[in-house]
Amino acid sequence: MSRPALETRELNKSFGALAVANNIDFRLEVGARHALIGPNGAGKTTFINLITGRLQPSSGRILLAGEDIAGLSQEARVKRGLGRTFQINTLFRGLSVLENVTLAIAERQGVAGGIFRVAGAYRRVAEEAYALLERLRIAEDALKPVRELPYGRQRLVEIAIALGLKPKVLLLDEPAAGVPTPESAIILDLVERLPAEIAVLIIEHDMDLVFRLAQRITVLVQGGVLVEGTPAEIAADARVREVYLGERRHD
Amino acid sequence: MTDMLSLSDICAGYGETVVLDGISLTLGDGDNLAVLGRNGVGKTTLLATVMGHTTLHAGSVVFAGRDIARSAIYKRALAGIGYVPQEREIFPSLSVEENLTVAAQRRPGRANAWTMARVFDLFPSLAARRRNMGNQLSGGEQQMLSIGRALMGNPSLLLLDEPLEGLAPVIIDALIAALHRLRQEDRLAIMLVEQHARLALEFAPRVLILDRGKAVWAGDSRALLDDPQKLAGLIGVAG
Amino acid sequence: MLYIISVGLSVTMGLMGFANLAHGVFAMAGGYVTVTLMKTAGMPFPLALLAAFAVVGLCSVVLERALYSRLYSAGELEQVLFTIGLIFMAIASAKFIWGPLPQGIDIPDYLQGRLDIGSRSFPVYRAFLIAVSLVIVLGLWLGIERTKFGAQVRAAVDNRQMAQSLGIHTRRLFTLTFALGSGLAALGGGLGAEILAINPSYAIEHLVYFLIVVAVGGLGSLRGPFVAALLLGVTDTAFKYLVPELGAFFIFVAMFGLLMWRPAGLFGRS
Amino acid sequence: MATSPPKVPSPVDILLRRRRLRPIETLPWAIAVAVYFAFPTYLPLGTEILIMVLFALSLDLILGYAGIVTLGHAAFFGVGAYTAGILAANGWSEPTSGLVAAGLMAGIVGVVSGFIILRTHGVTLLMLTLAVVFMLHEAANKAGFITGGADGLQGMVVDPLFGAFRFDMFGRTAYLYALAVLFLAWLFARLLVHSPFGRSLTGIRENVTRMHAIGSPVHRRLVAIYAISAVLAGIAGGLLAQTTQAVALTVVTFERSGGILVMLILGGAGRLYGAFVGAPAFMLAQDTLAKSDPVYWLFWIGLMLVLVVMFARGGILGLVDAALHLARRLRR
Amino acid sequence: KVGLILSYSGQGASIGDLMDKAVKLYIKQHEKDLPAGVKLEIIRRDDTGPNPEVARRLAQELITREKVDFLAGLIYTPNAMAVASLATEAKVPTIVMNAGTSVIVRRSPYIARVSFTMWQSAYPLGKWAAQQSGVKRAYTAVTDYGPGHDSEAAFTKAFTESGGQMVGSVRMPLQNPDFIPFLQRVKDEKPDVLFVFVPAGKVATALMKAYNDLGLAQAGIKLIGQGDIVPDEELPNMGDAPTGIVTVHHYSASADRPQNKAFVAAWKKEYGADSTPSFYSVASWDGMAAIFHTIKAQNGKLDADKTMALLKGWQNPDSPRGPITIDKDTRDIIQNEYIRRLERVNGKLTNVEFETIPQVKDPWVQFNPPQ
Ligand SMILES: Nc1ncnc2c1ncn2[C@@H]1O[C@H](COP(=O)(O)OP(=O)(O)OP(=O)(O)O)[C@@H](O)[C@H]1O
Ligand SMILES: Nc1ncnc2c1ncn2[C@@H]1O[C@H](COP(=O)(O)OP(=O)(O)OP(=O)(O)O)[C@@H](O)[C@H]1O
Ligand SMILES: [Mg+2]
Ligand SMILES: [Mg+2]
Repeated sequence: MSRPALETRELNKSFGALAVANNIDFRLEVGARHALIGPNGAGKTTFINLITGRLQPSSGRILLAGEDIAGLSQEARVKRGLGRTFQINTLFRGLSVLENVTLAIAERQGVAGGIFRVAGAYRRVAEEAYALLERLRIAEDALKPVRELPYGRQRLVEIAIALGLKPKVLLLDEPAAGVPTPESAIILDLVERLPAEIAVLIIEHDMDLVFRLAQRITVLVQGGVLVEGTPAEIAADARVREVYLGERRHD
Repeated sequence: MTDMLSLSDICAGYGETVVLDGISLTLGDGDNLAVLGRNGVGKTTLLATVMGHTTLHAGSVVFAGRDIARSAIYKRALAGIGYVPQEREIFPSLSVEENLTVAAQRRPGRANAWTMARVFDLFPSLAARRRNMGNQLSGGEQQMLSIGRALMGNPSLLLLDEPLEGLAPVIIDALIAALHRLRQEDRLAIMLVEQHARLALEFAPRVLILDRGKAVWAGDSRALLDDPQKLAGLIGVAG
Repeated sequence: MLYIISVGLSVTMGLMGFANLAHGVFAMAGGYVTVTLMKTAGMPFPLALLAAFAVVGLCSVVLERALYSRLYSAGELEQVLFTIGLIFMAIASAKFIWGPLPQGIDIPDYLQGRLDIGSRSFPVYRAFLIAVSLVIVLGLWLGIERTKFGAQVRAAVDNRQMAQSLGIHTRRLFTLTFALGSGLAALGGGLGAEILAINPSYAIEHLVYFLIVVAVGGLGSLRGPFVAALLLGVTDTAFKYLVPELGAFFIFVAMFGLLMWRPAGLFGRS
Repeated sequence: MATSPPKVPSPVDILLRRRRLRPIETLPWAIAVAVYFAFPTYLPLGTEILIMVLFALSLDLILGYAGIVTLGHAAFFGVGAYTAGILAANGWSEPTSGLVAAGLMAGIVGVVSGFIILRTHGVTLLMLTLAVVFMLHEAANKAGFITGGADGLQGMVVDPLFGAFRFDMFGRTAYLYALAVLFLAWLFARLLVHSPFGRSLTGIRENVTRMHAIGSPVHRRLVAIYAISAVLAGIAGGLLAQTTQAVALTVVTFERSGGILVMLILGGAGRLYGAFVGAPAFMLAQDTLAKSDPVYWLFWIGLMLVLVVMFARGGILGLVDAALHLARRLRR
Repeated sequence: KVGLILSYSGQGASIGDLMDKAVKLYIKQHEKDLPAGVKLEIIRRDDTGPNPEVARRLAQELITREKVDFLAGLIYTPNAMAVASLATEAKVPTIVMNAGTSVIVRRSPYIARVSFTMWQSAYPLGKWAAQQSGVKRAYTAVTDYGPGHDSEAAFTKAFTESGGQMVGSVRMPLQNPDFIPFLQRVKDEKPDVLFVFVPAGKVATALMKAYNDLGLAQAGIKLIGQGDIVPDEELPNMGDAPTGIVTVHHYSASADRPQNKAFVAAWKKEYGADSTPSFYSVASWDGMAAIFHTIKAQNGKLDADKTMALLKGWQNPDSPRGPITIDKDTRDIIQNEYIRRLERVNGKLTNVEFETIPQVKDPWVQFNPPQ
C-alpha cells in the first residue's frame, strides 16, 4: 500500500489516571472514507484533538503524509493540510456566516496577516467564501450573525469553515449531530463528492450515515482500538454489537 | 386523563422577532408528544416557551391548572417542569456530582424519586466521571448529564430537545427503555423534539409537526409511521 | 485584613463573575461605620465590627437590587465603567460626610502590645487579624465550598437561564451572595482601619492590592486569597528586610512570576 | 466562483463596502478645526483631549478589536513620554524625530512584554498588564538620575516644529501638531481594522479555539497588534511630553490606565470612534465640573458614568446607535 | 485675580483642603483691608495630584483665559517646576505655597516661596542632633522620592560634619508602605538615633504604630525627624504614639506665640474644634498675606515686576510661625526653625517647642551656588 495520508503510532494520552488514548495505531489512507465509532467517552474526540494539536499526547507519533507532526503547533498542522470540525459548535457567533468562512479562507490564502494593499485579494477571498456557502445551500443566510441561526444550520457553517481550508485530511466530529435528515443528506452528498485525494475521517453515532458513507470503520473502546474492518465486518461483530450497536437492526 | 399542560394560541419569539405563530396543544398525565419539523421551524422555540425562555407575545400557558405564562422561570421548574436543552448547557465549573445536586428537588409523595444513585444506574459511564468538571466531559457524557440533571428535579413534565443526539446506539436503547418505564410508572408527561423521525414516532403515541412556526399536522403517530409518503411531505424525509 | 476584604471580593468577583471594582467602597464604608460607632456612640470594637458587617451588608442589598442586578448580563467592560463611577461617587460622598482627613481607630487595650518570639517581636493585633481570618476562611469554606449553596451560585454564574430552569431562584441567590461579599469587605475594612487608615480615596488606593491578592489566590477560591495574602505578606516583609533597595518592586515581580507559572492562581479553577 | 452573485448588491459587496469612507466620518475633523478658530483660549485643553483621543484609539485596537482587557496601557504611554522627554532634556530637541523614537521605544516594550504575557488571558492577563505598569513606574522612580524620579523630568527643550513653528503659550502649534499626528494615526487605524488582519483579530476575540483550528498564528497576531497599539500609545505619550514640556511619574500609573479605559468604554469600545467621543466627553465633563465644584466634582463624574451604563449600553455611541435604530423603526 | 492650583481630589486632597481653608480664612478676615474698589477673586483649579501636565495646562488657561495676576498654591514639586517657565514667559508672579524642593525658586524670576525647603529643617536637625543631644550613631530611613532624598542628604551632611557617624540608611516605598521590615532592620543595627522622613499625612501615623509595635524606644533608639512625621492634624489619630520624639519644624499649632494663638482660635471657630491647622495652612496663610501686601502697596494697580520687587525682602513679623522674610536674592523664605518634643499636654499629644533656631536660610543654596 502507498504511504497513508495520516498515521499514528502507539499514541497515548491520559488525563490523570484515566487513559483516553491507549497505544493507538491508526492509518488513514489517501482518499479514504473512514469512520471512527465507539461508545460515549471512548476517546474519539480526544483522538482528533491529539492529531490536530489541541492536546499534547503523553507519548507516540503522529505522521501526516509520512512526516512527524507531533511537535508542531496547531497552526503549522493546518498549514500542512489538516482540517477539522468540532463536535460542539465552535463558531464566531457574533460574526456573519460569510465572515466566518472568509476568516478561514483568508488564513489559507495567507492574506490574513495583511494590512496594506490587499483590497483585491480580499475580494477574491470573500467571493470564494460565498461560492462555498452556495454549495452548502446556506448562502441566503450569508449576512446573518451565526448566533441567530437555528442549530442545524450552524452545523453547516462548521463544515463550511473546515472546507474553506481545503484540507488534504478532513476530520469530522459528529458533523450530522443535530442536523435534520434533509440537511444531513447535503452533508453526505458533499463528503461523497469531495475530491478523491482527500482523506476523510468521520465520527458519527448515526449508523445509517456511517454505514452508507464509510469504506472502513474503526471501533474505539476505552481509548483502545477494538476492531477495524469493512462495514459488513463491523456490523457482524458480536463484541461491537455488545458494547456499542446494541440489538437494533442496522443495514 | 387530566390536562397537565395546555397551550393555546401561542405567539412567541426572541425580542421582537416572532417565531411561533398560533400554536395550541394539550398534554395529559403520562401523555407523550413528539414534535417534528424541518430545521429552524421553531421546535426549540416551542419548548423554550414552555420553560419561559422566550418572549411570549400572545396566548396562554397553563400547567397543572395554573396559568404560568407570566411566571418566573425558576417557578416553572419548581412547579415540576424539567428541561433538557438542545445545547446541553452543562455548568462547566461544577463537577458531575454538583451538576446533579444543584438540580435536586424533593417532591413529597413521589414513590421512587430520582436520586443521584439512580441517575448513575441509568448512565454508568457518568458514575465513573463523577468528579470531572462539566467541561471535561465528552459530548455524549454531557448529553447524559443534561438528561440526568433534568430527572433529578423529579419533574412531572419533561421537555426533551434532541436528547438522543450524540449518544451511542446502546445508550439510546437504554434511555428509551427508561423513558418508557417513567411514562408507565410515574405517569411522566414528555414533549420530545427529535431529528430521527422514526425513533420519535415509535416512542411517542402522538405527534405535532411544525412548519415555519405553525402547526401543520397533529395526530396519531401510527398514521405517519404507516404512511412514509405523507411524513416525507411534511418534514422532508425520504423513507 | 487584606485577606478579609479580598475574600469578599473573591466572593463577588470570582463566585459571581462580576467585575466589581467598587468593592473597596464597601470596605471603606465598613471602616467608617466602625469608626463612627466607636467614636460617637462609644460602642466597643467587636460590636462595632459586627454592626459594620450588618449595616454594609444591608445597604449593599439595596444597591444590588437597584443597580447591580441590572448589570449581571452586561459586558465586563460596562461593569468596570459602572463600578468606577460608583467609586468616584463614594469618594466624593465620603469626603462630604467625613471630611478629607483619614480616620483612625483606637483598638482596645487587650489587642495592643507585642508577642515576643525569640528575638523577634510580633504585634498582638496582627496575630489577632490572622486568627480572625482563619476563622472566616474555615467558616466560609464549610459554608460555601461544601454545600449546595456554593454550587448553586457557581451554576447561576455559569449559565443563569439554565440555573433558573432547574428551579434556582437566582435573583435572591445573587443578592444574598453580594451582601455576604460586601459584608465581609466591611468587616475587613473595620478590622483593617488600624493598619490601612480609612480615608475617602481608600477604595481606589488599595484596589490594586485587593486585585493582586485575589488574582494570586485564584478567582472564586476562598482559601486562595487567604494563602495569597499570608504568603505575599510574609515574603514581602522578608524581602523588604533583606533587600530594601528593591522596595515596591518585589510584590509585583512576585505576582508576575506566580501568574506566569500558574495562570489560574494558586487555587483557581480554570 | 462560476456562479455570479445574483442579487445586487451581493453579500460580498456588502461585506467589502464597510471599508469605504462615509461622509459622517469627516465630522470629528471638522469640529477639531472649528475649535481651533472658535475657542483660541481653550487650545491647551483641546491639545490634551486630542492626545487622549489618540491614546484611547490605541487602546481600542487591542481592547475593542482583539478583546485584550488591559489595565496596563499607561506603560506604553509612559515609555513614550519619557523617551520623548529624556531626548528633549538631553539635547535632542527636534520634535518629530523625538516622537518617532517615543513610538519605537514603546513598540519595543510592547513586543517584549506582549510576547511574555499574551500567553495568558482573562483576569490573569489583566493583572499581568497591571504588574508591567507598576514595574515600569518603580523603574522610573528608581532611575531618578535620568528620569528625575518623583520630582519629574527637568530641563526639557523642544525646538520649534520643522524649525519654524514655536510651541507658544497659547498652544496653537501644539494643537495643530497633535491634530496632525492624530489624523495620521486614525488613517492607519482605520485601514488596519478593516484589513484582513483586523478581521482576524475580531476572530480571535470571538473564538480563539476556532482561530487555532483554521491555522491562524494567534499568539503572533496578538503580539503584533499589542505592539502596534503600544507604538500609538507611545506616540500619544511623546506628544504629551513635548506639548507640555513636562513628564512626571503619573504618566505610568494604574490610574492613568484606568482613566483611559473609562474614556474608551464611555465612548464605546470596538467601534473606532469610541475614542473620539469618549475622551472629549469625559475630559470636558471633568473640566467643567472641576471648575464649578473643585471639591466634589468626582461625584458628578461618577454619577455620569453610572447613568451612562444604566441607560446606554455600549457607551455613548451605543446610545446613538439605539436612537438611530428607534428613529428608523418609527419612520417605518 | 489669583489662580489657585491645589489638589482637591486624589492623594493630595486632604492637603489641598487644609490649604484652601487657610486661604478662605485669610480673605474673610482681611478683605476689608484691601484698597477701596479692589476686588479679590480666587479661581480654584484642581491639579488632581503630582501631574505636571495638568498643572501646566491649568496655569496656561488661568493666564491666557482668566488673565490672572497671581498664580498660587502648588503642592507638588513637579507641578511647580512645570508652571515655572509659564510664569517667566507670561510674567505672572507665582507664590509657591508648599512644594519644597530647593531648586524651584531658581526656575523663574517670578516665583517666590512662602513655605519651606527640606534642607531648611533637616540640616539644622542634623547639627542639633550631633552637637546638642549627644548621640553619635545615626540611621536614616526616608521615603523614596525627591523630598526624602533631600532630607536624607541634608541630615547626613549636617550630622557627619558635626562629628556624628552614619551607621546606615534605607529608603522606603512611597505607596502603601509597611514600615515593620524597615524598622526591624534598623533595630538590628542598634543606632543611637533614627532619623525618619515620610510625607506628612496618615503614613506618619502608620510609622508611629510600627515604631511602637517593634519597641524601638525600649531598645534605646530615639526617633527624630522633621515636622512631617508628627503633623498637627494627624496627632489625634496617633493614639499612644511615644512621647519624647524630637522634631524640627517651622510651625507647630500649639506654639505659644500670641499671633499663633489667635490664628488657631480663629481657625477652630471657623472650622470646628476638631479641626487643626497645620504647616500647610500656615504657608497658605502667609502666602495670602504676601499677596495682600503687594496689592495694598500698589493700591490695586498691579505690575508684575513691581510685585516681584515688593515681594523680595518682604518681612512679616506677625506670621503664626514667627517672623518670616522673603530673601531678597533668592525669593525663598527665611524663617525660624523650632525644635519640639512630642508630649502629652492635658491628655492631648502636642508638639512642644523648646528651642528656636532663628531665621534659617535654605542651606542648600549655600552649598550649591547658582552657576
Ligand atoms: N480535561 C479532561 N480531564 C479529564 N477527563 C477528560 C477531560 N477531557 C475529556 N475527558 C474524558 O475523556 C474521555 C474521552 O473523551 P472524548 O471526548 O474523547 O470522548 P468521545 O469518544 O468523543 O465521546 P462522545 O462520543 O461522547 O463524544 C471522556 O470520558 C471524558 O470524560
Ligand atoms: N436568539 C435568537 N434570536 C433571534 N432569532 C432566533 C434566535 N434563536 C433562534 N432564532 C430563530 O428562530 C427560528 C426557530 O429556531 P429554533 O431553534 O426554534 O428551530 P428548531 O426547529 O429547533 O431548529 P433545529 O432543528 O435546527 O434545532 C429560526 O429561524 C432561528 O433563526
Ligand atoms: Mg466526542
Ligand atoms: Mg432546535
